[in-house]
Amino acid sequence: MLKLDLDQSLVQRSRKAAEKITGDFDWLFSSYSSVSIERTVLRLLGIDGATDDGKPYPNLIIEQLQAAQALRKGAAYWVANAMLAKNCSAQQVADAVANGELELTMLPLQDPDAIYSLLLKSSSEKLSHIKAQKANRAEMFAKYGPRRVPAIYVIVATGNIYEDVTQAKAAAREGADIIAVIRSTAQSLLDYVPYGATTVGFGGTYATQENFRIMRKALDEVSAELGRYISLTNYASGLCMPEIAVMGAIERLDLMLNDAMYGILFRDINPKRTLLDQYFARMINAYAGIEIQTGEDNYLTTSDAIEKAYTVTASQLLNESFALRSGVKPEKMGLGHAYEIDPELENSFSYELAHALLTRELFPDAPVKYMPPTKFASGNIFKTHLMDAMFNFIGQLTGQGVQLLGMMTEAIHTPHLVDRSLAIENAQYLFRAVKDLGASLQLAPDSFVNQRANAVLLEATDFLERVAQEGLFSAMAKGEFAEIKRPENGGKGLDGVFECDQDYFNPFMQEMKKELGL
Amino acid sequence: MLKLDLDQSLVQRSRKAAEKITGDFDWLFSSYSSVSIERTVLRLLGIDGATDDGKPYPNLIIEQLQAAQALRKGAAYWVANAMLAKNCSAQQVADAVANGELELTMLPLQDPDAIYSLLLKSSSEKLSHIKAQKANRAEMFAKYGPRRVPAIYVIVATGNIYEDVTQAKAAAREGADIIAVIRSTAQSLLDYVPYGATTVGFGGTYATQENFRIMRKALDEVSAELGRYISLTNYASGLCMPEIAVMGAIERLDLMLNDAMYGILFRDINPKRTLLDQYFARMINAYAGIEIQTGEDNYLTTSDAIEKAYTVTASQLLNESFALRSGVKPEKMGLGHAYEIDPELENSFSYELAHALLTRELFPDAPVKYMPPTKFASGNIFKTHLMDAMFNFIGQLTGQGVQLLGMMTEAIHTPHLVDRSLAIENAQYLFRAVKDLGASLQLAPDSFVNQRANAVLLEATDFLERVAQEGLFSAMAKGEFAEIKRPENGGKGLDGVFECDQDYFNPFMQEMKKELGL
Amino acid sequence: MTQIVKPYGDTLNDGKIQLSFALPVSADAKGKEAARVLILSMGFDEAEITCLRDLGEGFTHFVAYASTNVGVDLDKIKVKVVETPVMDMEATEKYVEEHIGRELTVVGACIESDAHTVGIDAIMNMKGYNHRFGLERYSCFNAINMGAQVPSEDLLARARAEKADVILVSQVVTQKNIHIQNLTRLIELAEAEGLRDKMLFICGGPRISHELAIELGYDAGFGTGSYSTDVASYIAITLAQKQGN
Amino acid sequence: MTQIVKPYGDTLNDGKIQLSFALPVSADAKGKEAARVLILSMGFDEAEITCLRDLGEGFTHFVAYASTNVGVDLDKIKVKVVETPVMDMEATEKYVEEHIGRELTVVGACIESDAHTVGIDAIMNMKGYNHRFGLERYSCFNAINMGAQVPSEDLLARARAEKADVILVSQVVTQKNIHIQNLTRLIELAEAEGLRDKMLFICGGPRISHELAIELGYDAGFGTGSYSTDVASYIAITLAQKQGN
Ligand code: B12
Ligand code: B12
Ligand SMILES: Cc1ncc(COP(=O)(O)O)c(C=O)c1O
Ligand SMILES: Cc1ncc(COP(=O)(O)O)c(C=O)c1O
Repeated sequence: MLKLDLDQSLVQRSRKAAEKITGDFDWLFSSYSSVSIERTVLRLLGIDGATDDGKPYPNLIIEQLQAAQALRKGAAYWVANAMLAKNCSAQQVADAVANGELELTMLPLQDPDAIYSLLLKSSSEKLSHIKAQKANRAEMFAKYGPRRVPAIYVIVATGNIYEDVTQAKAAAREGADIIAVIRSTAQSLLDYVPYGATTVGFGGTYATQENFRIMRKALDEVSAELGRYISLTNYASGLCMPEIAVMGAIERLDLMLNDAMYGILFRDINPKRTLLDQYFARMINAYAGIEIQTGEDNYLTTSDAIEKAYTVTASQLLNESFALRSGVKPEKMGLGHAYEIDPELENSFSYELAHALLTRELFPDAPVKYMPPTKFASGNIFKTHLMDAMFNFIGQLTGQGVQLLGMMTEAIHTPHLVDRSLAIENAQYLFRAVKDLGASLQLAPDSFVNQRANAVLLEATDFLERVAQEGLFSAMAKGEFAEIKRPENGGKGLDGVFECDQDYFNPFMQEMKKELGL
Repeated sequence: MLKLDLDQSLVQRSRKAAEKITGDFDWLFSSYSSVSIERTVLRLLGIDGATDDGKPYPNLIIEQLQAAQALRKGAAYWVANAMLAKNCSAQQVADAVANGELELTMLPLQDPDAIYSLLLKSSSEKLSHIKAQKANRAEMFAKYGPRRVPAIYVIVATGNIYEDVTQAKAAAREGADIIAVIRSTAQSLLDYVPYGATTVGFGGTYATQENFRIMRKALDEVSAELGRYISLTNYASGLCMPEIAVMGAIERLDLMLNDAMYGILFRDINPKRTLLDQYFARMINAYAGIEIQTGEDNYLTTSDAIEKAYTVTASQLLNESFALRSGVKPEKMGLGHAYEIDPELENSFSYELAHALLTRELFPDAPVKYMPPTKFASGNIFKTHLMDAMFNFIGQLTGQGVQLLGMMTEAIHTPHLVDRSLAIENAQYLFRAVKDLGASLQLAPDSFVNQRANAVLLEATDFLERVAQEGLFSAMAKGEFAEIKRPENGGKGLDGVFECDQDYFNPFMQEMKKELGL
Repeated sequence: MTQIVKPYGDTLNDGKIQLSFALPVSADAKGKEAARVLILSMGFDEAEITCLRDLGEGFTHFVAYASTNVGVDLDKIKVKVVETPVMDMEATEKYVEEHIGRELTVVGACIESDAHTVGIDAIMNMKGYNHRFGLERYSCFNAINMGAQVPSEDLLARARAEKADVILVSQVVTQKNIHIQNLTRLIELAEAEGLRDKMLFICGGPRISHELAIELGYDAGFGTGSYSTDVASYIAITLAQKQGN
Repeated sequence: MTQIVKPYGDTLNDGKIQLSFALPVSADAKGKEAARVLILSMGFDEAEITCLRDLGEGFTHFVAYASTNVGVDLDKIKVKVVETPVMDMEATEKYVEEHIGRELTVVGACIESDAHTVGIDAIMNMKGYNHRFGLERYSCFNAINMGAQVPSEDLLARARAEKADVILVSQVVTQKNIHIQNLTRLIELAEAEGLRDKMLFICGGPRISHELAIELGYDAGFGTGSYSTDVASYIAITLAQKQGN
């Protein structure tokens, strides 16, 4: 077996530094909330729908409460108050707000105990639905057998959810284990979740609850036909992280892109907003048994994969530590890594082997999300196909968790039907060819691969220790991550973050924390 | 480093069996000759040319001597006799025969001592040209640096030597180290070598001395331009094995396809004729410093590559042993092996790794000729390109000597310009990516790869010991090689074999044996 | 009713096609434009050159994506395919016993310059191919495989001598359409000798289709991925029908 | 004189091309024939379907080789290319000093929905790309990189404010020709605001050519594989010429 000889003291030091860094955010997690967290609470209370011009009811309600300076108590309180006052359901409350018939803060305040007990009751409804979905998934895996390792993950991105369904089903039949519906570009930056089934998108298809439902239904059908459970994934990161997480939990998505820092670094979303939102979003994922996936690949598409290899390791350790604080189990942490090494480089394969093994061994239980070559993919489809083969080789050899298949047309267009099919053929051939090769091999003493992995780990450790000392926000402000400066109070969405009142109440977070043992 | 733990007793047993098998042919090598050997002698005496309808002068002369029942003394004797009698050059003798002016056996017999000393003198002329070519080659390698390992070997096969030149030069510029001009199909079966430059061929271009010259000149030009010596190779096997060998020696080919048994098994050429011819042909190659290449790939294109893996090993050991008897040094033995494993098979890569390592370690000094997937190449060019990548991976990882690049259109047509270029790109990418990977790896104890290699070696040993017991000719007659029955006195070209007279004389063989220390 | 279909990239009828080719032009903006113009001249609508690679000696390799407006009407596509059902070895043996009642003689060869025997061996040899035994193993066939590079004359002579019911011909090499020439020559010789109607003529090879075989005057043709079972069933059923059983 | 060239496989003018595409047809003889007919209908001469693969959901993938009779006349191919010679950083700095004698202001951005900054960064950033420093490092430029997803209005406003000499625009996403829309919008706004003739407008991206840039009303365009040196030299020489130096 290929096994690194990692310097265990570095492993411990780097983890400790990561814990220190993430541990510094208790103040944020315990006494702040955000508009997106509150909208998530509304959705969990059962509120859905949008106005004719597309504004979602959760957004409407939150805006009303914000305008009334009433959000610090938490949205749950006001909705429950209205439910009691009007003796109606949460959805009816929302409808009334949408019709302009109801100003929530104008209603007479009800008995707090009644409010809290109503909230505890209503919260258990949606939470049991989510638990049922989790049980559903477990049942199907039990019936059809576990996912292959690495799992075959392909994207669909036509912009039209119905075309996506055709392409997803075709891919499933050819062997895909996981379908990712790529989001329309920069949905991260929308401070609401679009509503309903959508047929026009840009470089992808909007993440909406209805789209989730349509695709999950199609995949359930094809799963039954094939006797293999086909997983579904989408993107949570951005200004709606917890909302999309909860939509995924409700519709039984199986994995969810959810990086603790992606929004800050790559989408210029405010650091506080992002960390706060990820905290609750991941709790939801943990509760729903959804595997999270992180976006370390983004570091390498912008910077050099050799020089900045340590930033991947550092980010993985931070993502791990943040995830643990939200109750995510290691076996549900799809930490990211990517094969982005320049194919012109001598020994590119050996470098990548080192990096891939490092990720696997630092996180032995994590179903690592392994991203294909994209940056050096060129219009030469034949060459790109070969680079993807090397990627598939390493994926199988080192037992990565999820193989995000590369497409030979990566540098040209979002995948055509043929491209995806050839990508699956590529992976299946490679996975078969080197199936048990790992068992025949081991690393030579003092091998380059081992040295390289330890060198990267050392750089990551030094880096994390530096950040631990100076604090994450300050390090980000200085541009120490991804070479971009992100000040604590800059970026989008800061105005959606608020400090909670003494009597702020989020019944779901309370319940989930309890069940997750946090 | 990847190193097998081969059972050394098997290594010794198999080699001993091979020696026993090839040692049984002293009777043939020491007292027989063939029309092709005699034609070779004529060419070495400086005879060239062909009649208007294409019959080469060497064939004319041999036919005259055969008709006169005079060949058993050797052709050299008669030509020298004529040269003395007419006081002219060998070529003038040939011209006179061609014009119908001269009947060699009708001339008065000259003083035998004068004949022998004339022959010794004339023989040293062509032999010094050949030695000069060898020195030329050595000089160029010294000047430009040695060939890369594995060397990049590509074929040209348009049928037109001038189109071949264009394609060969393009390939050289892109990185090819060795150009093979594939022969027009079944030239093996011609009992003469076509004459002059040719522009029409079938699945390849005729091997003629002029074609050799044209291509060598073009490659010398491009070598000088690139500062890299571009080697040239062609096929000797068949009914003209020694003749083509000598043409290659004269025109400075650098490698030569020359398998001891290919003609017998795959072209139904008589076994005696083939073994006899290869004996002299290889001596010429040895003398000229030409690297021979053997055709073990042919076993696997017809039979299953796993089941019949041992036939490759057995044939390699026999080719080695025959080659040693002709004075070929191990470092000039391009023994053959091929990546012909079904890509649908699980662990195809591991099987191939075992087979490739076995070849490398049994013949550590041999510049192994490593053939690409052909049988399972399909019209799906994208898949074939991937199979070729795996082949290139193993070639570099195990340090094979010569990589005969696979083409993604293998199942479709002889290579287009683009196909060859993409094949070179494929090899260069893979060679670079896994350049020093071997140094980082070793085999796990009790690995499948090691077990498999030893299992193949054991089968080969058993097989060779059986053959040693029963004799090569008898085993071939029974169909024990390549599943085809080849009786000792069947096949083409038997009538060209004859037993020599007491006073038979081949001045070249004598001289070469001396210099090769045989 | 017409049913026009077009190539599909990611949207129905978007007409997307990938192309790759070499041109004797330089690897620069002018060469690239030449490639683009060439694609447009071929009638494509959009042409995106995604890659150009210098091949040396004045040639450049282009990879391109383009859309075509051309469609094909599926209702106008008629293909001749072998229509007999496929039976396994036992079923075929039983069928021949019941419907024909005697052993059938099959003579096969790879004709003329062609030495690729693996294909015909796959159909005929005892040991078979991909878990289907070859015709030699069938009790209902007297299968004679003449091997490689058999002159058409020899094949016909042997078939006549053996009173063959079926002739199997393989052609793998197709350069300069040599297979068409060889197959045509065989059938013309057979006609000249009066043998054509006395036996079934079946050909096969990677570039052979049933359609092409019919066109060349054969009874049937078998391409890539054919098995002995396909051929054996076809022979049995067709000969039985010919006899009116 | 005309100089017609055709695709080249292994013989001059053989017209050989490789194609790959999907059709909404079944993966069988009929589908294969449909693919063949499609290729012939597109005007190709010979069409050999070398591979068909079932893609599921009623689609089939075809790989084919075909020959075209269409050629392209090289003498009719005219391309507009950036014609200024390429100088290295020092040479450009010296050139600007000598011929212009002041710092030039360059404002760059990845406009509208596009967030792919790596390309424009390669041209502008201090650290540069493939061993060429970016414009920020040049002593002769005041280089301002506004980054990703910059609305055209903001870019123009900044350029006006900074009295820019040059505007650099990057467009990487090209789906549904969004880059054409965005680039056209920017130039129209510039014209409306009377800025068009006050500065050089340069665009770049993997699907941008100089030709296309000119067509869209820009001064120059730079595609895949461009370097800061290309752009810097172009700017220096063009502005010097404009000034009549
Ligand atoms: C193996 C092989 C060889 C072996 C053949 C060994 C042997 N005993 O057959 C050797 C090494 C000898 C060889 C030599 C040559 N080969 Co070759 N060879 C191949 C190779 C790699 C595989 C062919 C094969 O065995 N396929 C497997 C069988 C099972 O498939 P199949 O033949 O298609 O048969 C199936 C069907 O077609 C059908 N079928 C076939 N025949 C028949 C007959 C009947 C009656 C029926 C019912 C069905 C049927 O059923 C079979 C089972 O499904 C191909 C490339 C490729 N991957 O296809 C090149 C290939 C066929 N060879 C080629 C060439 C050019 C040659 C040479 C001319 C090269 C040279 N210059 O020396 C020589 C000459 C041989 C000659 N005179 O014919 C070219 C042909 C190009 C073309 N399209 O014309 C190819 C495509 C390689 C290439 N790209 O250049 N070759
Ligand atoms: C890296 C990358 C990303 C990164 C971008 C990070 C960043 N900070 O830039 C991230 C991950 C954020 C990303 C996101 C997306 N991407 Co993206 N991405 C790529 C990728 C892999 C590489 C692009 C790259 O950096 N190339 C390297 C640079 C150096 O090359 P270049 O841009 O061509 O620049 C050179 C020249 O063009 C020129 N140049 C460029 N600009 C300019 C400007 C001037 C003035 C001049 C003179 C020259 C010049 O000079 C440069 C140096 O030579 C490509 C695929 C590929 N391999 O090309 C896809 C790709 C461009 N992305 C694509 C898509 C669809 C997206 C998304 C929409 C996906 C989604 N649904 O989320 C999002 C949305 C982003 C957005 N809003 O624009 C598609 C575009 C399809 C198309 N043709 O329209 C591609 C082709 C991938 C694919 N096959 O789907 N992506
Ligand atoms: C972690 C993560 N989230 C989200 C996204 C994409 O979503 P958006 O384009 O809306 O930011 C990516 C894309 O790479 C990602 O890596
Ligand atoms: C050893 C050897 N000699 C010669 C040849 C080809 O020559 P011919 O077709 O004339 O037999 C081959 C082809 O595979 C070969 O392997």
